[in-house]
Amino acid sequence: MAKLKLGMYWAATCGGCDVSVLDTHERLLKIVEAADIYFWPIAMDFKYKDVEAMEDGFLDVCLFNGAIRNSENEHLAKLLRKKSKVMVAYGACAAFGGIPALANFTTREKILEKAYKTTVSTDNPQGVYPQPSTKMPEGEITIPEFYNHVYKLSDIVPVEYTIPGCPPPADLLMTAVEAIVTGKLPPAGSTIAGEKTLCDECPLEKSEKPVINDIKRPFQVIPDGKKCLLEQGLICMGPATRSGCGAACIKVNMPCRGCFGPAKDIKDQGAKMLSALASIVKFDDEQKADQIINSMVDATGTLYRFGGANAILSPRRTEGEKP
Amino acid sequence: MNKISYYPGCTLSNTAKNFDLSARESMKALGWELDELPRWNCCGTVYSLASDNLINHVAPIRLLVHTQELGRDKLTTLCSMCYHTLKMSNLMVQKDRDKLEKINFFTKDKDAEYKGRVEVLHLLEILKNDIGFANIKEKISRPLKGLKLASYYGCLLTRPKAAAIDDVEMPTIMGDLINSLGAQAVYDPCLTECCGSYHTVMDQEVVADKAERIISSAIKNGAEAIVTSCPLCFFNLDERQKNILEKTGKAYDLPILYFTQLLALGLGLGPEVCKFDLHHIDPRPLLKAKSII
Amino acid sequence: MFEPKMICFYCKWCTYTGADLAGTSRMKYLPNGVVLKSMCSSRIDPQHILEAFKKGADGVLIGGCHYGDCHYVTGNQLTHNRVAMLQKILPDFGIDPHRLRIEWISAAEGAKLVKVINTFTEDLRAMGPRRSK
Amino acid sequence: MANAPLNYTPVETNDTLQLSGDRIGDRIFLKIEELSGEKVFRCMQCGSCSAGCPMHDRMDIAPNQIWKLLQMGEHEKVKNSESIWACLSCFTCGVRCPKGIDLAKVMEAVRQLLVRKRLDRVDGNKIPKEILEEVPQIALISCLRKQSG
Amino acid sequence: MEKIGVFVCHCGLNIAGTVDVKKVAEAISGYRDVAHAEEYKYMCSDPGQNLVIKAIKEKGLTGLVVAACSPTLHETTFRKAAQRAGLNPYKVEIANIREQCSWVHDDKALATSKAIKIVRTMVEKVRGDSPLETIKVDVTKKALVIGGGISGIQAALDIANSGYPVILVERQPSIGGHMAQLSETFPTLDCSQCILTPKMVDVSKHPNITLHTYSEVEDVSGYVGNFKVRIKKKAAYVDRDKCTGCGLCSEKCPSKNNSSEFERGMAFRKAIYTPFPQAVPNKPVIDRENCTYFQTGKCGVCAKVCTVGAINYEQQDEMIEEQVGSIVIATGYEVHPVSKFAEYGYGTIPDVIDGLQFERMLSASGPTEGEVKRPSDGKTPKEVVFIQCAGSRDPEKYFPYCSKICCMYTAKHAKLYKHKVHDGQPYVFYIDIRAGGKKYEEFVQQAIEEEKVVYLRGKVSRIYRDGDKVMVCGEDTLLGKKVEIAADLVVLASAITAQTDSRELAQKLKAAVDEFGFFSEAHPKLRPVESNTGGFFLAGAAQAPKDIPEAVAQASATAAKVTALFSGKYLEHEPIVATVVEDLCSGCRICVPACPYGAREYDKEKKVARVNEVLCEGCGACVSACASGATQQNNFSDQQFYEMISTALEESNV
Repeated sequence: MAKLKLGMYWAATCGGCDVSVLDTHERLLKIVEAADIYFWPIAMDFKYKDVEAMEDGFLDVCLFNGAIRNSENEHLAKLLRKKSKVMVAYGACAAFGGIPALANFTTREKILEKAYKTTVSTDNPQGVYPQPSTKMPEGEITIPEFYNHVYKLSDIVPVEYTIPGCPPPADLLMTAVEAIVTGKLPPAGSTIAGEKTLCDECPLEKSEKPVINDIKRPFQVIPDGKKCLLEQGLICMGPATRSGCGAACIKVNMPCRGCFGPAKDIKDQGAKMLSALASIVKFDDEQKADQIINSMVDATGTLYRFGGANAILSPRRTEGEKP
Repeated sequence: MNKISYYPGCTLSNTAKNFDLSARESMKALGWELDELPRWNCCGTVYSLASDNLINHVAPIRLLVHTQELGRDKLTTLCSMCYHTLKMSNLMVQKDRDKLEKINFFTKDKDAEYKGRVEVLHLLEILKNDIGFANIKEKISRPLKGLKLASYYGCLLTRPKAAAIDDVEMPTIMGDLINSLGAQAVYDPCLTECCGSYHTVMDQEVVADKAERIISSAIKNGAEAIVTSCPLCFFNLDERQKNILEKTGKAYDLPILYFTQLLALGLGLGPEVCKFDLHHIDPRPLLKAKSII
Repeated sequence: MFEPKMICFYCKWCTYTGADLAGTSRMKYLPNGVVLKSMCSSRIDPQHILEAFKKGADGVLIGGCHYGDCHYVTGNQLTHNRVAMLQKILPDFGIDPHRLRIEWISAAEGAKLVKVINTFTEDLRAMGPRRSK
Repeated sequence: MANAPLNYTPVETNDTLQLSGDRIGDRIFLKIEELSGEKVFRCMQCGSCSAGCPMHDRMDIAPNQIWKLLQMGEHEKVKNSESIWACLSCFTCGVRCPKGIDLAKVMEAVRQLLVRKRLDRVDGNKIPKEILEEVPQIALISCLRKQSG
Repeated sequence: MEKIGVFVCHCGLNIAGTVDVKKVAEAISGYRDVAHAEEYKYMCSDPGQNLVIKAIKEKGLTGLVVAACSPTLHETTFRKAAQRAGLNPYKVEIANIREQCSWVHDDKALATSKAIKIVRTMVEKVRGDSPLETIKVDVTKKALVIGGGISGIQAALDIANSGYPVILVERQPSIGGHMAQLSETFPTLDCSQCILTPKMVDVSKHPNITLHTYSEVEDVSGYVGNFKVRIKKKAAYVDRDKCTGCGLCSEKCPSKNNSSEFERGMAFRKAIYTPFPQAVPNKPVIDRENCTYFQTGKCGVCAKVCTVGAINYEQQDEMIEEQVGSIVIATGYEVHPVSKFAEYGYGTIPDVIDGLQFERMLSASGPTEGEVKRPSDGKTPKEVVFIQCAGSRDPEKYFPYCSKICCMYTAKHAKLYKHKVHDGQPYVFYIDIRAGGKKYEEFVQQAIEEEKVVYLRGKVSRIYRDGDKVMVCGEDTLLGKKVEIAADLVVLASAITAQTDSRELAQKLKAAVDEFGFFSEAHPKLRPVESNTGGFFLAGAAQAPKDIPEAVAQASATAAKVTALFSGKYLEHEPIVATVVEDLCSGCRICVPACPYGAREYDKEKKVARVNEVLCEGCGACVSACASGATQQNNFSDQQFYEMISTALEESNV
């Protein structure tokens, strides 16, 4: 069998996904054995023209990580889509928008203002913002345009598979590679992870009837290591998050933040978690319930930490503001 | 010495000096100073019931502003009418921020804005809750032994429910105080009947009627004097005995006392703080008969 | 005039029956809402509400039984919690939380239902169309 | 027309109330509700306000009848009554009302309708000197506050 | 592919007057999956139903939408019709275009376009509906009756007489309830004890009735047809099998100053006692709190005098477990105590009593042996004032509702008082007289005409003690005059309230109570004796204030319901329940607290949450709570909601 032709690209992301490939340790050799890497900017020197030069559908698989944040991201997504037979949204950012998509709850103006004007370390007396194109003596130079909205990969191009996680655990990557190599691919559109939600893998003990009496933030409690974190008042996204990570965070006493995205039949991870949470908030007393609900700090950011580009509603600042 | 802001009101500074002085002196004996507001105005005497008459609430609210300016959060008063007006106006603006804003608009030229955090208390409430009747009992040097007294609350100390200092139908606060002074409180079913109030200006006859009913009921239940907390009740029950005599020929001669006068006597203060000369029915013979003075 | 589109989720036992009562009493109200019935208001998933907004609803009304009077004992309390939480996060999605309203309307309160629908419609008219749909 | 001579003095006869939907819940009614903040139709005519009223004997219209007349649109009768002036705002009716409505507020509202048109009950200038000297200040002020504009 | 038929009803002009039904039918006929659309004048009529049946058969329809009146009226009608034509009844939905469209809108164009939207959403719902079968459940043919007052007695006897075993639980030492305390009953004035006692004896002798007195229901689990009940039999310290009921122990017991509950505090009883002479069972219990032996360890007189050795100080509470198929709640009422009335002296005036105390006074077996004597000094009262609506019809301070029976029993009290004290004068203060019942109005009129009872229309403002008299300050609103009566005795017709602990019982049973603690019926008109929760039936004043005939009638009605439940081989349960896809469930258990019926359980073996279909009432709370999508509700799935929402918001091109 011919060796697979593999491409990897990073868009708006932290780079962790690329690093996660290295987490396979010696199993990396197995990947290299099965596949030739034709494009991987973080590791090897390629130019865009190298990609442009490929025939359409040249790559067998493209692992695309990172969200679509600017015009360059979009351009590359479309380009790689054309050049790849199978497009994989690799990691939470490509899959659901991820951390970059938290920006969707604010505006481009506010982000630029913060980054270029109001941070303590900023020194920008003229208040200059980066411009997509600038005239210089040498001619006009352009940089990618910063979008007002962060998109997940599938908003821009069709995607065959999703490997979620921030970053995806090495095991999942290996599962995917094996599936590709052996040709035992699940139907297109599948997510390569667990079917159930995280509670299935979670080692902590739950009571028969979970109830929350108050909501706490992780720094406020030292979890006892045995009891369900949700019942200890920490917002653990476990019930609304797809399994497959082996409860990695929980095992180090951190509540799940939801980087594996929603379960199979769920449209909106945040809304579902909200509903679940509201169902176990002590609810026989209206006032007390409201108190608990109101004590939640940054509800949206917590519930949509990774799903900012994957919610039913497209996040848009306050009503009336321009998108 | 504990200090509490005190609003005497117009009548206590004039015709009811006996009430005012006995209160100040007794409180002093209990280790409390009634600290008169440095600036004060008439409270308006009645709480305006019409929903749009906001201007009438300016006067009482201004008093609360003065209290607030002193950095105090409690204001006490003795006269039932003042108490009621201040208490009700205060409750109204605490409940309705919109109205508070409008009233502040009136007052803010000269005074600060009222924040709504002052509590209006009747002196009886302070005696009961802050000092405690048991503590008062301990400080009594001259128990008022053998004195049978009917408490008379009138309308405004217990009605409406929001302003009530005690149970609406069966208040006992004054009776409890009387008992702790060593006197004997007798039950009088007329304890919250109205005395006729300001009708005393236009219609002395009706007030005499009401007063007679209250006085005769007290006597029937064995009272030797009636204790009250309101200068108008006091006047109607005391002074109008003259009219009862004119009208019916009956001389009840039942002394009417302020609860603070009794407190003063119990605490061993001299009768001079009680200014018994301001009474129409002189209580001194009764008090002498019981060897209290 | 701007005619807002509303989705009205009614529970079968109280609000739906209250709406029937408004009908049998021939009370009139504005026709902007389409009613979707569920057994209990607690069946209304926050996802349904978001979906309604996504598909262009200008307002979503949830009608349930009064507190303590729920046909399913505690269902409406759950609904209250979910709606309260959802209202907290709606502004982050560019939706005025007043576009989501929860009302307890009993089977006997046809008149209340009429009032709620009319005032809600009026309020939505005043708010105008949603900027981002 | 000739009438047979009677050997007793006839009492004043009662007039029939001609009710009209125009007056029931009319502008004046609404004004009274607004000023008092009370819902007049909440009254169910149990009569407990009258039963406890200390000034009942000075009233030409019993307290519960005031509610009834207002419900029937007969505001004029209420305005012309002695009762509204007799009411002392002692709040006995209010604390015992099973429906929690306060007649004292309604009485005040009707008084306000009148005194705002300068139809004062008491003229402060005409109070005799000996009374002015005799009564406590609070009696005078409250009297004027309640009975004049 | 689905083939859906849509049938639009004119309902005469009720719908067709405002909605253009032709246009609705036309507009829907091209809609996705709609295979048939027609309109007809009266769809619910026989010819209308035949149209439906015909279309199902001829066109092989797989689903049905009837656009007509509210589903509460004819959903069942059309589901049955569909069933007759071989279509699963759960594939039938009603589009409510009458109550929620034609009747509430005026504008024909708007109403028509809204009707089309409504019909479309229902087509979407039917597309997603699954054919369902009702759930069948076995029935334990044994009933539990809680409460041994007249309602409980009647219900128990009726069920037992139908041949089913009954367990009757009563928390007092004897059955009989409040009716046993009454003297004579309106409007016939027959003696309460005389008509009640035979029934009490019947209960004790009935082979199908197991009687547990001095017992309380501790816990109920399970569901309609199969309840598991735990009953606590409180220790009576008397072996009831040995005891012969001779009464010697009570006679000799030295502790005698214990206030008698049965006499409502107007007499004393011993520490070992039967509440009243006709008690069933007529065997005593020891009141531990007041027993010298239990308090000091000395005495033991009862044990010494008992000839059969029935006294057992070591007796313990006993737990009994029973399986029953249905439960009758007949826990009765309480009377709002005199001590709660501020304006009536907070119970400090001894000659102010409540109606039940007056009943005891009138009763020949009561503390005064039927003579009217006032509590303060035992004198015969000459002026007696009865105050109706004491606490009732008073939303501000007490209870907003009418206690219903006071008008009648007060008239009876006044009448009986006159029978006993010929020269006495009764007065009755009332707000309205509510005597709607057979021979009731006549009874009240008789009291006025024949006994010269003075009825005063008005509420008493205040009463107070004045020497040895009780001053009553009232108003006669008909005269517009204040009324004062110096009474010797005042009887308050105190509000009838729910049992003070009815909420706790309701929680144990998982049945609903209203804001006042009365048990809620499933439907105020059409299901007045059923509780919302399956298998519970309500008898007597536990549901609302009731007089004896009403209580008995309702008790018999519950018996009919219980026997109907027992008559079939199975129970049928609505299949609109929650379901779980076990492959998707992670066992997070968030659904468990969301369920008010305990129908969601965690399966420890499989590590998934399950639905107990029989307990599930189909509210869907757990479905919304389930964040994994493993739980759905039959015919109310998320997918159906999404489709309906989109359809409802589509711009309709009409």
